[in-house]
Amino acid sequence: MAEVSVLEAVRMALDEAMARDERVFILGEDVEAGGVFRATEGLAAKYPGRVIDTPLAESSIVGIAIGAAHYGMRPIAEIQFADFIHAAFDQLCSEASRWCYRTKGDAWLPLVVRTPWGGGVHGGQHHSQSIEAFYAHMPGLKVVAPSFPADYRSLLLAAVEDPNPVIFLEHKRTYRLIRQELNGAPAETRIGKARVTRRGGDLTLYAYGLMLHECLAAAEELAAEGIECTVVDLLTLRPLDTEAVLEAARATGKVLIVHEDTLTGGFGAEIAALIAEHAFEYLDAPIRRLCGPDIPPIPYHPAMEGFYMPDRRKIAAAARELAAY
Amino acid sequence: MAEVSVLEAVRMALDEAMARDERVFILGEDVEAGGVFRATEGLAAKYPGRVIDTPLAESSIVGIAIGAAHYGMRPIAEIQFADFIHAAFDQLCSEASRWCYRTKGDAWLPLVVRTPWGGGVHGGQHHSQSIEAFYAHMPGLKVVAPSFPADYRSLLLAAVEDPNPVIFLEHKRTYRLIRQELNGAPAETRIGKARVTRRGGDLTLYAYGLMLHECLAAAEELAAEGIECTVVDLLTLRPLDTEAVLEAARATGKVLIVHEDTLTGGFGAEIAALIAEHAFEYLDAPIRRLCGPDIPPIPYHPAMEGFYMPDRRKIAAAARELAAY
Amino acid sequence: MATRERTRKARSREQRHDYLLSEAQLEEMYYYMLLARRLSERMLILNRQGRAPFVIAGAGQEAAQVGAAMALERGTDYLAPYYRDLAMNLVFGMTAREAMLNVLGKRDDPNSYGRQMPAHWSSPARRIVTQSSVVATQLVHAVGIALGARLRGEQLVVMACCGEGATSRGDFHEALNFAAIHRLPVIFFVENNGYAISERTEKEMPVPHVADRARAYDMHAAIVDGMDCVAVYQTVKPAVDQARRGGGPWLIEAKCYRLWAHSSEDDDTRYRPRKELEEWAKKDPITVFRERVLADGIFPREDLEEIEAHVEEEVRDAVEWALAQPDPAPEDALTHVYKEY
Amino acid sequence: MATRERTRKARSREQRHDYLLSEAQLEEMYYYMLLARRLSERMLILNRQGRAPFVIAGAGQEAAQVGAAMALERGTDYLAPYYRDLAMNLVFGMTAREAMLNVLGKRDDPNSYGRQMPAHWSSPARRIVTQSSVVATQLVHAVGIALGARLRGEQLVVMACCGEGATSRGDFHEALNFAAIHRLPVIFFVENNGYAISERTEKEMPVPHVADRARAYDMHAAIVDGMDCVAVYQTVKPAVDQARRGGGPWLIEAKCYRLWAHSSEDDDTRYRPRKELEEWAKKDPITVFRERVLADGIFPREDLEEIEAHVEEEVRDAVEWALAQPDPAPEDALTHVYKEY
Ligand SMILES: Cc1ncc(C[n+]2csc(CCOP(=O)(O)OP(=O)(O)O)c2C)c(N)n1
Ligand SMILES: Cc1ncc(C[n+]2csc(CCOP(=O)(O)OP(=O)(O)O)c2C)c(N)n1
Ligand SMILES: [Mg+2]
Ligand SMILES: [Mg+2]
Repeated sequence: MAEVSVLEAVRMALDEAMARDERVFILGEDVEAGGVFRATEGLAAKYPGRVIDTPLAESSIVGIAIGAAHYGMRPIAEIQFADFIHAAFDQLCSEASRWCYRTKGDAWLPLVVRTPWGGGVHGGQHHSQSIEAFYAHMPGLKVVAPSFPADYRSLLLAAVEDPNPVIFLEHKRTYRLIRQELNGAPAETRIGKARVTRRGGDLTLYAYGLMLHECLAAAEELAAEGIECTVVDLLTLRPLDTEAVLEAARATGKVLIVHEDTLTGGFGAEIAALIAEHAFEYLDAPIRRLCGPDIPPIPYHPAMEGFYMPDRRKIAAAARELAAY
Repeated sequence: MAEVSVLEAVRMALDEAMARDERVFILGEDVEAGGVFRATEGLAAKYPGRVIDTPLAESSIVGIAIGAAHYGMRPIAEIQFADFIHAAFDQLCSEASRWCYRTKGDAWLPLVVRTPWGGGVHGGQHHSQSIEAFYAHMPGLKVVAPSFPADYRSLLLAAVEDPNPVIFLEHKRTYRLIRQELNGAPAETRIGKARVTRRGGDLTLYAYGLMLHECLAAAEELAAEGIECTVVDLLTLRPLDTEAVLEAARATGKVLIVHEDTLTGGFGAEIAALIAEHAFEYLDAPIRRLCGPDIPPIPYHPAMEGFYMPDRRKIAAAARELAAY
Repeated sequence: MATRERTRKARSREQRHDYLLSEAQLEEMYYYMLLARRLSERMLILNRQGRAPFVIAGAGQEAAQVGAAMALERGTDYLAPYYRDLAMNLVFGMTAREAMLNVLGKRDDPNSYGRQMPAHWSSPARRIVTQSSVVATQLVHAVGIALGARLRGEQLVVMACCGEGATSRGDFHEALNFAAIHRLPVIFFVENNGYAISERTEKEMPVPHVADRARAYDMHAAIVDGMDCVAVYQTVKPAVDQARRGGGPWLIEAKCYRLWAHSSEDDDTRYRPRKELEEWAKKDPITVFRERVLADGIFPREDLEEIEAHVEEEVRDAVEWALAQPDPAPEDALTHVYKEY
Repeated sequence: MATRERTRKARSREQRHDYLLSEAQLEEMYYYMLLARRLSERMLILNRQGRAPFVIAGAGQEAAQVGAAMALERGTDYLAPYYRDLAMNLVFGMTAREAMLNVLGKRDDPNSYGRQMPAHWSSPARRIVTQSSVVATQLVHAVGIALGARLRGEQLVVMACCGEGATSRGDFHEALNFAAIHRLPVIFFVENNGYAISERTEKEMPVPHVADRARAYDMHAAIVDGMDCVAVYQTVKPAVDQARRGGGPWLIEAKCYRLWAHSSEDDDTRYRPRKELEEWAKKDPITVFRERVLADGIFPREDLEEIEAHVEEEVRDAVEWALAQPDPAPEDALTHVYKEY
């Protein structure tokens, strides 16, 4: 089998999920024509009536998916860009997140909301943002943000099978950039599990999405200098694999948390707080975060975008400093 | 001057702001009749035409306030309960937060969004929530959450004068509960400043809103046992007074962060992360957070609500443990 | 249950009216309206006694609710109610005891097991859809249920309810737009009680009738006197039948009135003239119904009195029973954040 | 500027048509439509050359845009445009050079200084309101501006623009509802180009015309041929005048067509039949306008050619000049998160 891109992995998973289970259907803007990133290409023809173009109205895309999931279907809603999910914040946080809780399990929502996120594509203020911190803060939601094609495939299938609402984040910069031979590739099939992608004794890097790849590149560079990094691919942000997070921190004593999202109140703060509480005795250095600066993300011009985005160079620099601490 | 409740302080500030500046007006649901908490009582009669009932539509309440602020007015929008602000998440995060940034200061929004938040009033799932973490994560917004009447008054006036969008959080449980003689009371007039409300060398408690009062009560109890606490009233969550946060942590070496909101990804994570990075060398113990459990907040029944809410007893217990570390 | 017996008795009498309803159904109407009202009254008393922190009720809207709910097929159709719809839920099978568990936030309240405020209904088995306090969100859920049923090939109708105030929200527009595009079998049933808390409808909408809003979607619409249970049924039933056959969604506006304050927290004297209230109180849907069926000679007075006695007893039993039921344990708060699988 | 001279010249000629527009205005129309088109063409070329990462344009919608914008009072009225409205912005005073700075994300682009994607307009001095990529949010801002002006006692009109796809969003409903309740002077100008990216209007709405949506608000509405600049002006102008006098808001739908793909990222062959495109291309608003004024003998051909030459030169100059302007420095990203005071 040839190498598969992130985008192809997503499309494969959608196809498999629809083939497997008649209850699965897709709704969203432009999905019949294949979607603006072509993630649903070919599916409308293959599964007639099960790929449904919606009006341009995100709150209802999620709300209708909620209703259909409650009824017993397994909707996969696509939000065209993660930046536009905010109109559905109310439906996700006030409704979907607590459907099961408020009925004490009498009702539940096997619901997936897929959406492309992240910067590095010159998308400017509203086609670049990281949204994970908002939704990973909400108990009752699950938030998945893979990095490798094999995980995209397996975790999207897992999300469809999960009886809970899952926000499935697809890093749009990696759609075509990251490829992987699926045969034999490690693939996490359980939502809620992180993976140690690389082991090294000097410090731990935590990341997800595009940044995971930047961390791996930085780790490679650092290894050449004799600095050995553990790299943790978080995969699921909620529920977080706290054991994996803490274990790595305890093993290396130094940690660097990386994300594209802005620093203050970003998801990295939670990782830092967890470690500062539960791995405190093992720490040999301050907990470092390398994140987007605190500006409304992300400026359009490539020069400013590059300035905003963390990357392998900045990661390596921060890691070097930390290793020397 | 007699003691003034939080609610009266808010009403006084609204009155003063309207008297001072003709551009100030109020819009929201039921505000003409005084609002469900009576914060705007009497103002519609006193300032004819400047207190405007809106339809039940939060996105437009904020969006219309944005337009009016852009035009040069100074709108104060009321969202009846913080739990209902989420329909305006898009308007707040995609628009208001970046109006100034995306025009590089050519345009700006002197806009205040007031809203009652917090638990302890048997409000159940949608009349109890903490929303600060979502909005304090967004650069370009300011988030203010006072605890004492004098600060409510002075900071609401400051919010009205601020040319930036300010989310002004009023803890509804304290509306009538907390009273203060305003004459001579310390009143913070600058958004972005925290206050050390009590000084003690053993550990620092961080809080805001109702929890600040619970922390003070716990500190009192602990003092009787010989445990001396510093209590930091954060007042503004964004922009955060990081210096004050770090100074207290450095001085005491032990910290306990308290909030009502759910633990994971709550605002306390940011406080913890800051301290773990910038006061690391001074720490004598793990950074502790005492927060709501990770369930969709907040269950209705008083027994479960009490279980959910942090309070002076739980704070004192956690502080005792920390002091003994 | 006593009602069932009466129902059978009534059915045997010959029809001598033009209500297009059997006498059994008319009895049912009276029974449910009265039960809802009496339950609500008791809830308010419990609130004043400090035993129920919060009460929100549908007094004045019982005719609208019962007439509409009876037009649905219980067991098949879905109900996405709003907080005032106690009477609808009773029609859909919720018992008086359950309603009392609900207002007390008891451990075994099937609506939310003490997790939500009272009057946030749920009963999946009865096809009553859980809802939050956030108004209008349920309208979109209803559309999703109808879409799901369409995809699976099940013929059913979904009734989504809200107040007129809720129709100003974006979700209302998005729900109606989608339902109309796909001609889904959804009945949007709006109980226009003239107020959204303190705000009169003039502040909420630029049109005299909520039903006018349907024009933006070329949607079937009807306005009905919501104080007249029979009229409501007669309006909603054909709409439900037509929607079931694929005729597309409806917006039905029931003109009614909120006879009480917004909730136990509200003081409506601040904004509502007593005179207006008194005028409307004369149209109380339950007394009007009673007088009318008596005047039309549908039932002998004893039949009504029998229902009334039965309702009194049912409510008394429900209160007593529910008060004795266990409260949730504090740590019950922790379960079911996620569905296990 | 050369146009101004021609304008004066034109004014001196006697009126010999029924356009209800001076010849100066007609020249202006042609000039702005053409300038917008030629600028957009050059933007696409810059995109293909790798110099502009993203282009989104209004080809096919120039008549609608210019006709509508010219009906406003520049300096007094507010424009809340959407991304396709380059031509409107030109009418409101944006220069060709500024438009080119914008598409290149240059440091001195007055729209957003390289912070937003291109075609996110802003110019407070010209009363052009900043907007995001999130469609329909600007409709509510427009209502707020109108409310602010009403409170301050300034008489002005706000024009809020969007595509037909945007009218499905909740914010559209909330904006129209509020504007109609308060009879605010807002013109909701919808450029219905038949598509929301790949979706035809049938998937977006249950009514044939966006204008039908106005009925839910008892709002004045009009449909106009958006390929005819004169007709658009003649429709919008009286509406603007009436709104200015306190007559309440309008919803005006201009039927037009997107002659190009959605954006430089879009491949419209996936969903749009070439035949349809060809049919519409024949109605290109610029060529149609040109032929018509020539046929009606409004201007001598040389006048038009003079405008065309002028536009060519203006665009050439703008591109050359803008390319030579400085890019933002990387750390420019950090400023103006908050307004200092
Ligand atoms: C989104 C949202 N905003 C505000 C509220 C607070 N609130 C509860 S009921 C209500 C009025 C609702 O009026 P209407 O829809 O007419 O229903 P009624 O109460 O009159 O039956 C308001 C403003 C809410 N529950 N949800
Ligand atoms: C809230 C939101 N959802 C999705 C998008 C992505 N998007 C950009 S333009 C567009 C179609 C808009 O169609 P229409 O309003 O008809 O305007 P047109 O592009 O046809 O001029 C979509 C879906 C967006 N910008 N904003
Ligand atoms: Mg009402
Ligand atoms: Mg369009």
